[in-house]
Amino acid sequence: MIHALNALVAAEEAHVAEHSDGGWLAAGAWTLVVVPLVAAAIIIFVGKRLPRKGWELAWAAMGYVGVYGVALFIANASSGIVYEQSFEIARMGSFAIEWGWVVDGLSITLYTLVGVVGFAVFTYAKGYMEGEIRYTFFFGAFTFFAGAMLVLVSAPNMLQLIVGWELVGVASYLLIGHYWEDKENSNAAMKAFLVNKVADVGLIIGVIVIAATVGSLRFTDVLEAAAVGDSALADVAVAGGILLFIGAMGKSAQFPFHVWLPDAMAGPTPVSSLMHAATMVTAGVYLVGRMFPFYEGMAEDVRPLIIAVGVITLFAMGLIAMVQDDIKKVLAYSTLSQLGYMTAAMGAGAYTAGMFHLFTHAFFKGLLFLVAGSVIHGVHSNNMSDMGGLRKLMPKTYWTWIVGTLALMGIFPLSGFFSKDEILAQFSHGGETLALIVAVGGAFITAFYMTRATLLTFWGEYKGSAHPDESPNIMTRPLIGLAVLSAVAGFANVPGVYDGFTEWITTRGQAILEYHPDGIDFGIAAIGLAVGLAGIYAGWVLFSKDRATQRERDSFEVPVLYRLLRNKYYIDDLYAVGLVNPIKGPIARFVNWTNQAILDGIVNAAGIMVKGLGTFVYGFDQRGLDFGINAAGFSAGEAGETLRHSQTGKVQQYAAALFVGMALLVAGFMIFN
Amino acid sequence: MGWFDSGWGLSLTVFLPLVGAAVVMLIPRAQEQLVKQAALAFALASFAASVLVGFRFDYGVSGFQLDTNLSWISAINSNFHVGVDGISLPMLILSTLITVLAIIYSWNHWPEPHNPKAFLVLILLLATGMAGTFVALDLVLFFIFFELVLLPMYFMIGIWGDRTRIKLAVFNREVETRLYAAIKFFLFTLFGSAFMLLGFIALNARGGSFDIVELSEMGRAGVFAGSFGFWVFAALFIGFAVKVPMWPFHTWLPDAHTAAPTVGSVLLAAILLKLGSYGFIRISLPILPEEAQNWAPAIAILAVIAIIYGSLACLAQTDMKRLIAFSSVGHMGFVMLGIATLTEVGINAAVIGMVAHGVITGMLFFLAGSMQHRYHTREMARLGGNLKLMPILGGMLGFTAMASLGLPGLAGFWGEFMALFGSFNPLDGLSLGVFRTAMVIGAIGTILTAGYMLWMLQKVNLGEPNAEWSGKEFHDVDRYEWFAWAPLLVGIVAIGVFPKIVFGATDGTVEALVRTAFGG
Amino acid sequence: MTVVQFSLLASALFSIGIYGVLVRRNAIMVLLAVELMLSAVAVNLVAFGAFWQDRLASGQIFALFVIAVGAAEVGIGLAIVLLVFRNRSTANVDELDLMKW
Amino acid sequence: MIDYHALAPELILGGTLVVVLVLDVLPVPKWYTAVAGLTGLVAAAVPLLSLALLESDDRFMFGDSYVVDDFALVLKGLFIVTGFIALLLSVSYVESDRYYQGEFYFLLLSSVLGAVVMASARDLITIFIGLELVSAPGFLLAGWRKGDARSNEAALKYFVIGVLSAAILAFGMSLVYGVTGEVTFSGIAAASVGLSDEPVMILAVLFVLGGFGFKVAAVPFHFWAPDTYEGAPTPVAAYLSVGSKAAGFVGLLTMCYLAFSGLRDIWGPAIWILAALSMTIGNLIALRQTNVIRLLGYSSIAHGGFILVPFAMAASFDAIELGDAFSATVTYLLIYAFMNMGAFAVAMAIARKVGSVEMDQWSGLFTYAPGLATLQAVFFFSLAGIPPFAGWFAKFVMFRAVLGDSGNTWGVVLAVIAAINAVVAFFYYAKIIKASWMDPVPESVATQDAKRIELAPTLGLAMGITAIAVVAVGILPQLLAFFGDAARAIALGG
Amino acid sequence: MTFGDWAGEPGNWVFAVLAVVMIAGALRVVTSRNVVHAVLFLVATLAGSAGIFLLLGAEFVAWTVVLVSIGAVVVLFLFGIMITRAPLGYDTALDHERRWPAALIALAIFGLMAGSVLAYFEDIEVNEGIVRSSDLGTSIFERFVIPFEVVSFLLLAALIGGIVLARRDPEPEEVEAA
Repeated sequence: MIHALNALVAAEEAHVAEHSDGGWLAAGAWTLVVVPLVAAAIIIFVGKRLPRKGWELAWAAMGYVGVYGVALFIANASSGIVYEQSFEIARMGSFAIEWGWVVDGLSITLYTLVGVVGFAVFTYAKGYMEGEIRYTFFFGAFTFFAGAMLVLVSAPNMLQLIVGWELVGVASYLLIGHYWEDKENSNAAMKAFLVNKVADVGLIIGVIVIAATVGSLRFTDVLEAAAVGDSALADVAVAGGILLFIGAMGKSAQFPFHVWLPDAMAGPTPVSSLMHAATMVTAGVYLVGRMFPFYEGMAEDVRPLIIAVGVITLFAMGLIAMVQDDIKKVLAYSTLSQLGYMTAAMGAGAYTAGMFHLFTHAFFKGLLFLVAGSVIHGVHSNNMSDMGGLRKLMPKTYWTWIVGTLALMGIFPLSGFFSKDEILAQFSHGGETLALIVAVGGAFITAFYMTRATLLTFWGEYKGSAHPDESPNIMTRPLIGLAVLSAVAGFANVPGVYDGFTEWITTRGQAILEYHPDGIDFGIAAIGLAVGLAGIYAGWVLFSKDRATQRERDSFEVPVLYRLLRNKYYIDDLYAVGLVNPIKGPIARFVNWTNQAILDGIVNAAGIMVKGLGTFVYGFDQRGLDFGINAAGFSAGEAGETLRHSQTGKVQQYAAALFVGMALLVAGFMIFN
Repeated sequence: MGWFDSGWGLSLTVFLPLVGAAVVMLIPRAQEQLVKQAALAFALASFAASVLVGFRFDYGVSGFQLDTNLSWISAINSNFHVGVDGISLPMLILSTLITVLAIIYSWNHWPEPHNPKAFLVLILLLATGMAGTFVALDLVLFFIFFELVLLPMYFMIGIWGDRTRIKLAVFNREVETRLYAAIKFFLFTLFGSAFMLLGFIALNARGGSFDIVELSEMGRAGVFAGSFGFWVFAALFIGFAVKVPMWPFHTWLPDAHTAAPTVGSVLLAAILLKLGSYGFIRISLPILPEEAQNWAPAIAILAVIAIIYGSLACLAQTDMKRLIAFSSVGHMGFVMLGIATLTEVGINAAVIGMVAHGVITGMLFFLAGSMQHRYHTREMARLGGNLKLMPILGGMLGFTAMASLGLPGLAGFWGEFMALFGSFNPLDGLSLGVFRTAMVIGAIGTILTAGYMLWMLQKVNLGEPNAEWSGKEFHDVDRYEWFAWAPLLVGIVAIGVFPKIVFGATDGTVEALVRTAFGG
Repeated sequence: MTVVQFSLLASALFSIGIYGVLVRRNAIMVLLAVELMLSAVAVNLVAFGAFWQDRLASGQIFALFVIAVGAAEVGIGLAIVLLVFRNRSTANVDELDLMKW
Repeated sequence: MIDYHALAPELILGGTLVVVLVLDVLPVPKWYTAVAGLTGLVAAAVPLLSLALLESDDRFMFGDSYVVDDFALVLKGLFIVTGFIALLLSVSYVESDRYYQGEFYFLLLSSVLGAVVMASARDLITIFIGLELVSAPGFLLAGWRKGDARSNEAALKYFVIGVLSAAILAFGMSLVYGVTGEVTFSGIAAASVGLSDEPVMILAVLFVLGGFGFKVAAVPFHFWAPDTYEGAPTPVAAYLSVGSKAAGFVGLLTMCYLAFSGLRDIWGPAIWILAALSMTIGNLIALRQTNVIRLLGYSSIAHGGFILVPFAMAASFDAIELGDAFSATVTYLLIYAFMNMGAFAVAMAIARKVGSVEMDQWSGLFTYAPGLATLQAVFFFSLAGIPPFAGWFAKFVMFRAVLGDSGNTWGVVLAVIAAINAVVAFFYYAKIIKASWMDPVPESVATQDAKRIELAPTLGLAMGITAIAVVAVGILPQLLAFFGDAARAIALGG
Repeated sequence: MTFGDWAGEPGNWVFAVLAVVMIAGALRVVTSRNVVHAVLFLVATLAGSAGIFLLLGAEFVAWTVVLVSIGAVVVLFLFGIMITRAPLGYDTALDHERRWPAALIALAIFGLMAGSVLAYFEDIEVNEGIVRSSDLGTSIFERFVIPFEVVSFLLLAALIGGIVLARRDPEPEEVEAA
């Protein structure tokens, strides 16, 4: 592959040379990170005293990020930008630990996503969270969440990436567990954190392996070393690549690390929205994107793994989405599936396509979650079995949902169509036939479960007990905004027509060696669209009739498969039974037992032994010959007091011991000297 | 400031608390307020002196500074030789700081049986011992200070410790926790230090000096090579390993930490454990560099066992303090792993790990103590919903627990990450297989660490409060607690965000140490 | 006369004294045995003194001192025996067992 | 021409004895005798200083059989200080007339005189007689509580074992004389070169060792010690465990290093065994004690073992290492004297308060007598060798001496045994500390009464002197190490 | 040296007689069941030792033994026996039951002593000394004056202490706690 792409290098280098250095706007991009973090700190400490309980600060911070991101975008849209700045925060000999920020196409895309989607979500959250417990703290943590993501995105080196990576994790822990009075919620939060932590181990070791080999933590240095074919790095490239990817799998919830994401729905809906759109789950894809030249070059042997993981995830998780009753879970599994697309795309060498899908997905998935939240807000239930018929009761919500759904399904001309199509086209081009087939199947599944969700939620009769009404403006306006973006975002990159996004996203310090199609592959596009429509049709057929119960409505039920899907392939149970419970239970108890009984036992036994020895020696000391003779079993008479008195006196025992000792010493010396 | 730089600064830091102890002893017991004020004043003075030492310290130089070398026991050629370098400076300041905080915290948290005077005298004695260990450059002096901390801690645990009764393994009887823990603590440490002393004396016999600097030079020249070095290292190893504590010498720790009064636990965790790892860095490595390389894999293996073992044991605890205590075993495992790599990165990691563990675990014990103060129990099963009853305290607990599990951006991260980093590329000649395996296992240990910390948080902080607390008033963090804790919380963030606070001091020294001792 | 025969005699006396010390119950009898041992020492010393033809007569002087010390010891011993006897009405050493564990 | 300056301490002490006796029969208050005794001791210390400071040469008298050198001066100082403290303790103890104060002081002082003589004695006769003068008053003093059967018993046991060992010692000395024809140490040393394989020499040396072994209560010659300490009046026990024991060590030291300098192959290993046994058995048994005085008895046996440790490797030492061993022993003795006297003093004081020396009766002492409890901790931890109290330095020099420069295997083994013993020892010292600091006050002790009981000022003075010494030496060991160092010359000059 | 050589010297016969008397006496001292007899046998042994001293030319020592040991010490013993009301006739309970261990110990020590002495001194001759009493005096007062003075203090201490301990106090004293 490297050889095949070498030809492209020259052209790409020329491209790289064009970019600007960004000026003051890029130099000040550190504020993107600092503002939300500082805002978060202020909200947590004094937010309650603010007029709007801290929301205003959070909102303003996100607004700032959004505006700044967009400004960066606009200012550099024509020329592209690569800017990187690092400050040393520690140094060990030649090895520097730095803090900095990178401003290039990739990171600006993410800044913008976080800012724009975040702004929408924060606006919406004001309405959604009104009156909820720990309102202020929620916004503090939420702002921190966004800030942490920005730490990650802005990282010019792998260590800062890890920092942001884990901060995102802890922020998600706080947010998912927001309603921690319920154990289920705190369990979900823990699960999210721990599953991520497991994957983080891969990331951390991967970073160590790579950074220690290269001697630098900076992405630019690593990618440079990879580009020049540094032999030391080549030795560990595959291992490092896999390890980094394990980290990415955790954050982007790829199989088998996906288990945390559906449970993460325990958090308030705005959290889900942001988490699934712009922050957190995109981190993994972002990391692979950031390291793309590495995966494309030195570590290309890892790519099959990446594709495989992506493909499995996109298909298997899509299937689960078909049987969910909880509307948020449907969306959650949908996210997993879409992330599978992105990952598989990255694996297939389709950097731009993957990032583009990430870009469009952020808008429509953010939107869908907000809509779901709006519905939940009205219905007071997450379950679709409590919904139905909301189309009339919540029209704005309904129509924005439809936009988002169609975008997700990849129906022309909404954004999902373009990005998904591009991935399929890349699979096709790269000869990843299997991936292509599965991805197409995934598109059918997507369309099917979204149709199902739409019908169950908005069509038919209302079955809930609450009295749903359209949500307030503060919630619906962000919906509309995001709906617009979901609708049009696809036009940012139409191969052959307008490839602005491609230009933009490949403006990096390092050349991105990938294939860029010259135009839309209409064959693929047609198949994609057709499959999507087929999915809609299938869903319509099965779910258009208003059925009374969930079981009846899932009339496509195939008993074994259905149970398998409802139980999420038993993976969660497998983890619980096979890993978590043993460690928490018997293994931990065993270790503690070894500490208490064995190690302490040895210590205590040593103590007892010494004491016992003391008793014995004292006995011998005090009763001397009697003791010795009695102990040796030579005692003639009754043991006990009488013997002690009659046989020898104490003083004489002392004397005897004295002489015996003397004699033994003398004899011993005479013999051994 | 010439007088300050020529030994007075360090002497003041070390001995002001001792003077304070004497002064406090002279104040009548009835004048409690005066007793507290005097103790605080002396602790603060010592802290100020140590901070001033920090300002007078030249961070560009790797040798010992502000040193002095006075004849002390000429009969055995042992001198009052004190000085600081980049490794000891952070520990010195940490120890004086923690002392001050401990006294502030004690202001209104008196464990039974009260008696602030005796308690404060002990803290001040402890302060002298701790600070002295970190500045001593003479083995005998080091030994004295090293041992000096034992007595106060023994009394602190034994008198003010936990009075619940526990059943002892093998022993067929029950005993009050404090009594068992106190004697166990002392015997373990004494056992270790007896061998350590033998090692010191053997070094003196061969090298003709007790001076750490001179001995280090001899060590580099290979004076202590061969089986002699092996046995001496073994003796020192026992002494330091017990103190750290390394697995399997750790069993005193859970008992001692659990039984000690809050302040005692804090001082134990924050400073006392570091005396052991500091000893490795200050004495074992430079004086016996060859043996250090022979022993390094073993140390690494034990360190990794400690990480996993400590974490797993944590998962089985029901007592909050005991859980935190076991967590120290794991965290010190990372410190030892860093030391075992014998690299610049690893040893730097160890030092920052020591500082961070001091700050974080100290804070955790403060919090656990305050919770016990309010709930009168440490059983996690009874504590749920703390965050609801005391949001600030609970928040602090959550924050500190996060720091403890090695969250990046907070202090605990650097020690863990850099230790793992170091063990990927240990010193040339050390077994890559052992160290890289250690790295992977250690990294897995971080998952377990996160696991038990979150689990502890869930049990203690989250959920609905237990019914037994309904209707009870709990006052959230009070004034003294704020004063005592704020510096630690700030420190956790500051070190996490800007580790140069520590690395800036240590790096040059560690670099020189590694270069001269191991040529690496 | 060989020096060894005196020394053997002394050894015999000394050993007999040891036996007496070990088997006698009565404290005064024990003292008698000690007296035997001391006289054995005196025999030894005088014999060796003669053997070395010591100009300073160290052996004889030492023997004199030993005899003097023996006398003093007997005085002290009897006083103690009397004391014990007054309180306990016995002079048997094997009945002294107040201080046992 | 007799060198009166050199003999001044002995002469002053002898004079004091007479004065005490005279005062005792004169119709004056009995405490005059105590004052006279104390004054005499102080006065006896003056010529020590003048000898040490003004005269640099060693003084050899009576055909080298009596020598006043730095070693002798240091040890004489030790004996006089010990006597002084013992006397202070006694004053508060024998307040009532029933105790025959004058005679008591007289006997105590004569024992001190014996010890002082021993420090200079350089021939068999002098050292034997000196040792007897140390012991004989001890036999009597042990039974001084005439009405107390335990005291009688203590005296009788001490006496029987004492005269037996005297006989053994004398027999051993007679053999030494027989083989060498000399009574002065220098003569014996010269004549015994190359005799270390002779059975008779082995017998002689070991008999001598046994005789002194009784005095220092080394296992297996230790049996009398705990019983005697327990039964004897406490000040006497204190004196026996320190002064009389130190006298035994002086005899052992001088005999071994000066007389048997060519026989190191014999006494070195023997002392190795005695040291190991004494440390181990003393400590193990002490673990089981509940009576503090008895515990101190066993602890002093163990300390005897520690003091013997530096000798143990003498066979393989060169001159410098020998010097180290010598000074280590002397240093240990000096430190031990202060801390053990202090421990007995504080035990007396506490016994006065609570009326018992049973450990469990001392429980909770800290709550009503914190000062005493603190002093108690100081002394007992010093005995355990915990810095910053003087005991650590004693152990330190002991370890240093036994390890030597070469790190002989047997030396290392003994050092390890000593190290483990130091840990075991801590356990029983801590047991007492635990009782008085951590346990609740038992019902049988009325704290209000205990608080009201005043302690005699002399007792306070004794505790004060020893406590200050223990702490000061612990922090600045050079204070005593200087003396130990001064004494080393004797091993080098031989 | 043959037996003949040995027998040819009259002193040896004297020695033999004295030795037999002494050892026999000594054995009776430690085995006699009558306390008074035991003391009298001690007299025999001490007298024998005086004879030995005379044989070796140590006249002063010999007469000192007679005066001090036989004259004073033995009388003291008899006083002691009478005051402590020891049974004057035969008393089977005078010894412990366990004699054999004691005998074994004594024999072992004798064996060690005898063996080593024999091995070293073999058959070296010893002659009658040439020490006169005046030599003794000179030696004591020039060379051994310190032990002499010390012994005087020892005797004084024994005297005073003995009196204190042995005298009967007017009334039983209160037993004071340790």
